[in-house]
Amino acid sequence: MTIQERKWNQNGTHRVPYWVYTDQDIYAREMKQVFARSWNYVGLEAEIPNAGDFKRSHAGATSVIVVRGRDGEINVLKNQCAHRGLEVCRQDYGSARVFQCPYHQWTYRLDGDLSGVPFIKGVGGHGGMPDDFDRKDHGLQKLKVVSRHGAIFATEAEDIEALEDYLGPKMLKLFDRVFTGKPLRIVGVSRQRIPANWKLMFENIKDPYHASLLHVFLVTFGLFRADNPSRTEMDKTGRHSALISQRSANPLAPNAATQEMASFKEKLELRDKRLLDIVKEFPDPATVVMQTIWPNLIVQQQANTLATRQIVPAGPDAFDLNWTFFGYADDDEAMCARRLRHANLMGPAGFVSLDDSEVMDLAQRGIHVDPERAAVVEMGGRGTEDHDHIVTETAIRAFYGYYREVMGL
Amino acid sequence: MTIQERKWNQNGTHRVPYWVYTDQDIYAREMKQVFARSWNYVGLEAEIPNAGDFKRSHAGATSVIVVRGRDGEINVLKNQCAHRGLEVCRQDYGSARVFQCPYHQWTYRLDGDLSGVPFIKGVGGHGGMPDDFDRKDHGLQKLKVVSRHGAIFATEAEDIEALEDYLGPKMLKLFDRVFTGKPLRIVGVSRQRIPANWKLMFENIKDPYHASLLHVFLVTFGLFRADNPSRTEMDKTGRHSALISQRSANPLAPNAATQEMASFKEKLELRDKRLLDIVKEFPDPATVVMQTIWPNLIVQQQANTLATRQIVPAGPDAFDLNWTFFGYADDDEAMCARRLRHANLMGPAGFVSLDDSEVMDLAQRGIHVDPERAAVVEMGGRGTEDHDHIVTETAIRAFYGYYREVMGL
Amino acid sequence: MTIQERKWNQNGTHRVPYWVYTDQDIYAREMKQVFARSWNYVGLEAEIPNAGDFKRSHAGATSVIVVRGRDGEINVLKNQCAHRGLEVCRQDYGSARVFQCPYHQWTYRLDGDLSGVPFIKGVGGHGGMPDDFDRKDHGLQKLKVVSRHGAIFATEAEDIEALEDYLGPKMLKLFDRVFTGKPLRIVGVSRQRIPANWKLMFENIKDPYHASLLHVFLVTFGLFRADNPSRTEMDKTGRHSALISQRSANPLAPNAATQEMASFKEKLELRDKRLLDIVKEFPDPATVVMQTIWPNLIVQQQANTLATRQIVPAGPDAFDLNWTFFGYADDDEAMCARRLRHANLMGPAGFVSLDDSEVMDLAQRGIHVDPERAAVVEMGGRGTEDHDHIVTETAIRAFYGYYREVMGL
Amino acid sequence: MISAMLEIQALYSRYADLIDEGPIAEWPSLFTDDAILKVVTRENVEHGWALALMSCESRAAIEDRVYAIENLSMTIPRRYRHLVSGITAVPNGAQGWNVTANFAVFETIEGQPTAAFAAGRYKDVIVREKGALRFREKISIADAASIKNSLVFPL
Amino acid sequence: MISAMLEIQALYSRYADLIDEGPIAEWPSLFTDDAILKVVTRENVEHGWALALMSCESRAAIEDRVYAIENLSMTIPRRYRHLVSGITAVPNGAQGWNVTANFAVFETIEGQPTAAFAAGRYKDVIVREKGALRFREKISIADAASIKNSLVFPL
Amino acid sequence: MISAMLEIQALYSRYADLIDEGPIAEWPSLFTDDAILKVVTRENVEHGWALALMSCESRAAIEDRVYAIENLSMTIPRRYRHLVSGITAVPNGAQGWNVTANFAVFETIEGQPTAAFAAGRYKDVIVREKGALRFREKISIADAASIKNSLVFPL
Ligand code: FES
Ligand code: FES
Ligand code: FES
Ligand SMILES: [Fe+3]
Ligand SMILES: [Fe+3]
Ligand SMILES: [Fe+3]
Repeated sequence: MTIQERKWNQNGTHRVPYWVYTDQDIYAREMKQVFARSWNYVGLEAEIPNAGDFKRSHAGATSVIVVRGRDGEINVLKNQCAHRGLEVCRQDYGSARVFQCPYHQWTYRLDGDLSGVPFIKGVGGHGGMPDDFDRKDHGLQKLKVVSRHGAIFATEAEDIEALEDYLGPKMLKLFDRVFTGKPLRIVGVSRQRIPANWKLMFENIKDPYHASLLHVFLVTFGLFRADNPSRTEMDKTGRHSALISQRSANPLAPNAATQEMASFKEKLELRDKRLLDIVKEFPDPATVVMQTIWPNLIVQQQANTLATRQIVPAGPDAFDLNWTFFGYADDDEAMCARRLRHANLMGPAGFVSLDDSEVMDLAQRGIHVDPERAAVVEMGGRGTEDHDHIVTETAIRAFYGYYREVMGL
Repeated sequence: MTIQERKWNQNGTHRVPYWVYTDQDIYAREMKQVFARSWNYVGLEAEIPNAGDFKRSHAGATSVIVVRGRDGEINVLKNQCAHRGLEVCRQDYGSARVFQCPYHQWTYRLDGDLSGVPFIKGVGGHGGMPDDFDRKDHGLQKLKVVSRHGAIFATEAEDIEALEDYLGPKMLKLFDRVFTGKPLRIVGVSRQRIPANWKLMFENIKDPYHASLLHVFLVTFGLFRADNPSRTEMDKTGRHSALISQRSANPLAPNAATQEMASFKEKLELRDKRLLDIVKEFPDPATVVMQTIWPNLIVQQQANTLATRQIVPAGPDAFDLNWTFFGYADDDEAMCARRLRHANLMGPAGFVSLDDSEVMDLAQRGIHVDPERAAVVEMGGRGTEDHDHIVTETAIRAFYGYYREVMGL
Repeated sequence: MTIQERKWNQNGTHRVPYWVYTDQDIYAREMKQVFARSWNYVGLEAEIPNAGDFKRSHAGATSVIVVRGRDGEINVLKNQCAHRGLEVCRQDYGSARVFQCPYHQWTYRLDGDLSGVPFIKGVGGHGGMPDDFDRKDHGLQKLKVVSRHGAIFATEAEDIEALEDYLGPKMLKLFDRVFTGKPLRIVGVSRQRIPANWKLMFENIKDPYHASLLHVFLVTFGLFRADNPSRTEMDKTGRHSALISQRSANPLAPNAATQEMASFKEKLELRDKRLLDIVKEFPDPATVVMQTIWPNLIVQQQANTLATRQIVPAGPDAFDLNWTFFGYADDDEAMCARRLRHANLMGPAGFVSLDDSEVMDLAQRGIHVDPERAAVVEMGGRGTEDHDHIVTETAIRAFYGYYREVMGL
Repeated sequence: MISAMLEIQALYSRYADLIDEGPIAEWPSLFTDDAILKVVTRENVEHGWALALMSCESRAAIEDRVYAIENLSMTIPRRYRHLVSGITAVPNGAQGWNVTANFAVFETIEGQPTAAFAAGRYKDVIVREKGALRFREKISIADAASIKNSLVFPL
Repeated sequence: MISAMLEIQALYSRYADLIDEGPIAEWPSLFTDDAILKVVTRENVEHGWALALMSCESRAAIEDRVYAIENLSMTIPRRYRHLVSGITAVPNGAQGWNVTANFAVFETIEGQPTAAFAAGRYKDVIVREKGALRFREKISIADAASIKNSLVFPL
Repeated sequence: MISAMLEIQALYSRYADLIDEGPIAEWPSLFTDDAILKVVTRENVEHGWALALMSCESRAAIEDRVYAIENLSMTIPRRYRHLVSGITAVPNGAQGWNVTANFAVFETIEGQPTAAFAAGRYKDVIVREKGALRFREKISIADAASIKNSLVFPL
């Protein structure tokens, strides 16, 4: 079926047709209309602290180099030699004075400008580049870059609004809650290749409904539960969202709500209690904030584990999830140890997030079982407004509202 | 080339164009016009003897759950949660009181009805499903089911004829020869992923011509040979067929026919003769009956090994072949041991069927060598009538006659 | 994007759009308009010295059998049974009196003629092929074959010019420089699956610009250097080319040119000097000649290592590279040992060619980073004339000039 | 015990070598006359289903299987490569050992790259017979329920 | 030394068996009370980043992890298969050994073929405690930076 | 014999470790001065073709190869991981051993998952020289005819 024949029959987004997760043409359109026109998260400044430090990253599915120039500014460059197209950068992290393509040693400055072309004038009067060849026309392609409090975003869109406006006041405030401007400290990175459509990752985080049911860990220890004081908030476009919740005072008490949670296990107790030795570190009472930022970022604060998760689409049926766990430069030794311990909750083997990678796998498989059907997204109604609770799929509906708009579906 | 441009140039089916084995659009059309409109074999009742027992199976390429309800009836349900699409069933076999989707614990009865939706009324007055949300609209999709003498078939087609009519009198009789209604006993299952188009499996079994030539085992021990008394029969549509043959009285005697069989080895003798210690167990003189039932089943009786083979297409270039070996509940110990021994002939390592999986691999590879050509299917003429011998490809031609019709080719 | 929408915007070929390396439709058109209409190299006669000897090879991406008939003539046959399409040949090398398809034992003479069809007349009066079935119509498909001085070429094109005209006088002369007509001796074969478009292999060999920069081995030991006396030559169509160079008299002296080569390492010295113990064996002063012959052959003479490299496309994103290293039948023992030693420079682990397989991998990856861009191929100008130096990409431009023509792009 | 362990390891090496490098015709000599050989999938084991991919109830039957591999079956040329790890031998009272180990088998089909073919578990019984250690039971349990096309050699 | 080596090898066999064949509930008994268990990727090791995929600072924490695997996590049924090679033990002066080895782990998810899941390096410390050899430190370093979906069991 | 076997196994461990973990510059020290190192494909062996993917006729040549790997070649960063199984040593009369073993090598390219790269057979000669066991001949025979792009390190 061609993309022209694809029709999103319903008004609203309380139904999501399964072909948005499987169709190759939809995927191709997403690359152009979702990722190329948005601010893409590409990394943290703390990953590349010194001039010349670089990381290989992705803006959407596009391989880019994120590098700190000699002036300390961050450059984001497409990882494609201007000569005959090689990936110039072959390492995930490194430090360099220039980027040199191995094939013919064209050399690029850290800002992407082409500085050297061997034999540009020929050898012994022979060969060389044409007289009108101008190195200025042949740099690495540069993306527009902004860093806010240490988090780096880049875009191919020339005319995009400022990041602050892009986030909007509500989301900016939550973003700044974690990215306060204090220097960050990298705890480490985890990477997963998840066999599911990239949008299922966003749905997962925009879906507080599941958290109370799927995650025994969260539920039993009251880290996140349907009866906890909670809010589900969006920016005005609906593309970004945040789930904000507060740990139960008495996590172990069963009540009416827990009766509906098959996953609730009353008697669970840890043998090594340090895993949940949580220290309050933010001024507000929220104990967990999961923020999703269109089109490729999750900012997570759960217990004392802080992380960004970058989504890199890899075809309709897979994406890479790159986690960067971080703390603050002024963390004391106990907090360093605590963040490491709490990291057991997250990542490919996380006590909590392991459940999520498994359900995403099952979702993608199940969607293929009958791709003519549609998801039913009606928990908490059919609207897209903020909710002061988490028994809702409103943030998913809001996400697809904006998605339909930019995708022209 | 688009499917519209695909032309089956010849009248009749003594030529089969190779693009029916390789084209992605043909494959997509097969899913809709072959598999979704037919009775698909999904398993044996003996695999799920008790209420709540289930197996994961496929109708065509569609993942389904085959489950015995509390009432003892068999249900066949699409393996796709009605909420957001997860595969609800994650095990090949099991036993359950309900099916619970792990994501949000929507719970389905064994007949597919949605019985539980956590927080359907919200939590503490918050959230919940819309008032007009009716669980009756959100069950697992149910297929139409029929079980004949312990063999289970399912279909998505509402208006399909009864299985007995679907099989027709000749094929029904042969089917009932093995599935007499006596209780069955599962001997075990074998599974293969064969890198070939699913239709090549049917051709293989509908092709007695090869059996006399490819299989040294069959030939030398006279289990199946061109000069044995044999018949090739079809139902009136041509979609089903059976090869019926009788073991040679004196299997080892070479004669005019064996001279044409390069594979004949006169002196072969087994060191452990129990492998071919065959006991007559059917009233008729046939010693081998291989029945193919459109669109995904082979019923095999060869020596004392009985098995169904289910074909699960996996794209134009591969299919899964799931063997279920069985006997009868009243098999004595010697017969149990015999069936196990004879199973050495069959499956992925079978003395006989190993040759077949290898030639199917070679066929798919060879078809890709020049996909513009066509198979020449003229042994035994160009017609599609029954033959009282096995030096014929008539059953293949008959199969493609019906195939052209339903595929509109 | 459909192939019809693909536009090669520039005149000339100093820009090569990246979609020629990635597009599935372009690949399909190449199979028909590049490979099926050209002389494809399929092997050396020395690989199949005796009657009945065969090798499995490829003409373009088409699996073929190259076999020496009883008369000593070479036949090239499509590896597809005329009956129902199996690959008849399952071995890379072997010796046979006939080819027998395993499925129904149809038997083909070494020239491809169908000699045997079991049960062609039926068995005991039953079955058999129709009366008008003529074995003459059902041989293996034969390609047109020519062998020049021991190198075998084949084509599906009926009306193609003679190989000598196809090569043209300049290329023929260089071809005959190595293939003098002296009997050859096989040293061995190496095979690589390279994850890059097949055209990148040709570009690599048609690109002397990189050799001076990428290959430290070549540069430091003066085996190939921008300041060596060199020529870049094409036939009149531009489809074939050769790079001809002469080793530096004093390889280790740094000079103006080496200053531009980041890869130059002045002090490098081998511990086992036999690796570069080169003996002059051709009458001309050239020490290296790398010839590319459209559409799938590289003939290499570098030091005392002689090899053909056959390119077998495997989709837009990969190709197999099959190296056949050879010498002459009259090589003495020292020369045999020397060729083996020099072979360390080449192949999947070659001191030189290892760099090339790595850059081709990087090129294909990088091309996918932004497939809307184009390669900039301007070293040595924008024309396609011969050059008496190697600071040029002229041979690449010439190649794409012919490519645009035959591809209609 | 130490030298017995080395001897047992040597038997496993020879078992693999005779499949991978040949001559496979000598491979049955590693079994006792009354040996049982089964190649099964875990799926069948877990369900208590007796079905085997290969099942031999005597060395004679093992010889038949080897004869068929070499002479009767039509197979695309290929080679297996066994890796065995964690050999653990427990004396079984009957002057033999119950031995377990993990295995992985790689397959290389002519003209194709090497690929992981199967992994699983050996559950064997070894005895000393006529001066040499031999398998009285060799049960190879493949972890996956499905075989990649054909199982040509034993695991 | 020879018998110590065999004993160390046996510990590695048992480590793998209890993960691959179970019961995994017994697996924590192979560790000392104060044992450290880490499953990490080489990427983090090379950057000096402390992050682990699994990190336990005591046998109690290892028991918690095993309990979660068996009781708390929602996972698609699967099985790991460990192969260990090149076990090298160097006495460390503290009545124990620093032990290194290479490992490969194959994964078989129900309904899917066996596939290579991870390969990497063990860097361990083994001591004798209460009569048996146990891990005081078990550091499994995966070569790849990325995990194929989920890491359900330890490497 | 038992301690010799352990010593031989240790040589194989060290061979793999110096490739997989480094420093590879020390790897040539495992060879005698006159050592022969060849990495070949079975296809060439079976045809009697002498061609090797890597061929060194002396330790000096091995050092050249290692130097090139570390300093001269342009390669995408990667790591190999060796697993060796079934080491079998037969004394060869010349105060050494003919040793065979099966190997599998996994490759992890930076930014990519771990994948099976090669499997095959070692056919080696080991001697004692200057107090240590060393390879006089190291022949690594890959089962597959084709290499996945590049062969950067020895097998
Ligand atoms: S491709 Fe990068 S320098 Fe030529
Ligand atoms: S997806 Fe199944 S319950 Fe939500
Ligand atoms: S397919 Fe080749 S003989 Fe029938
Ligand atoms: Fe979750
Ligand atoms: Fe057959
Ligand atoms: Fe080169």
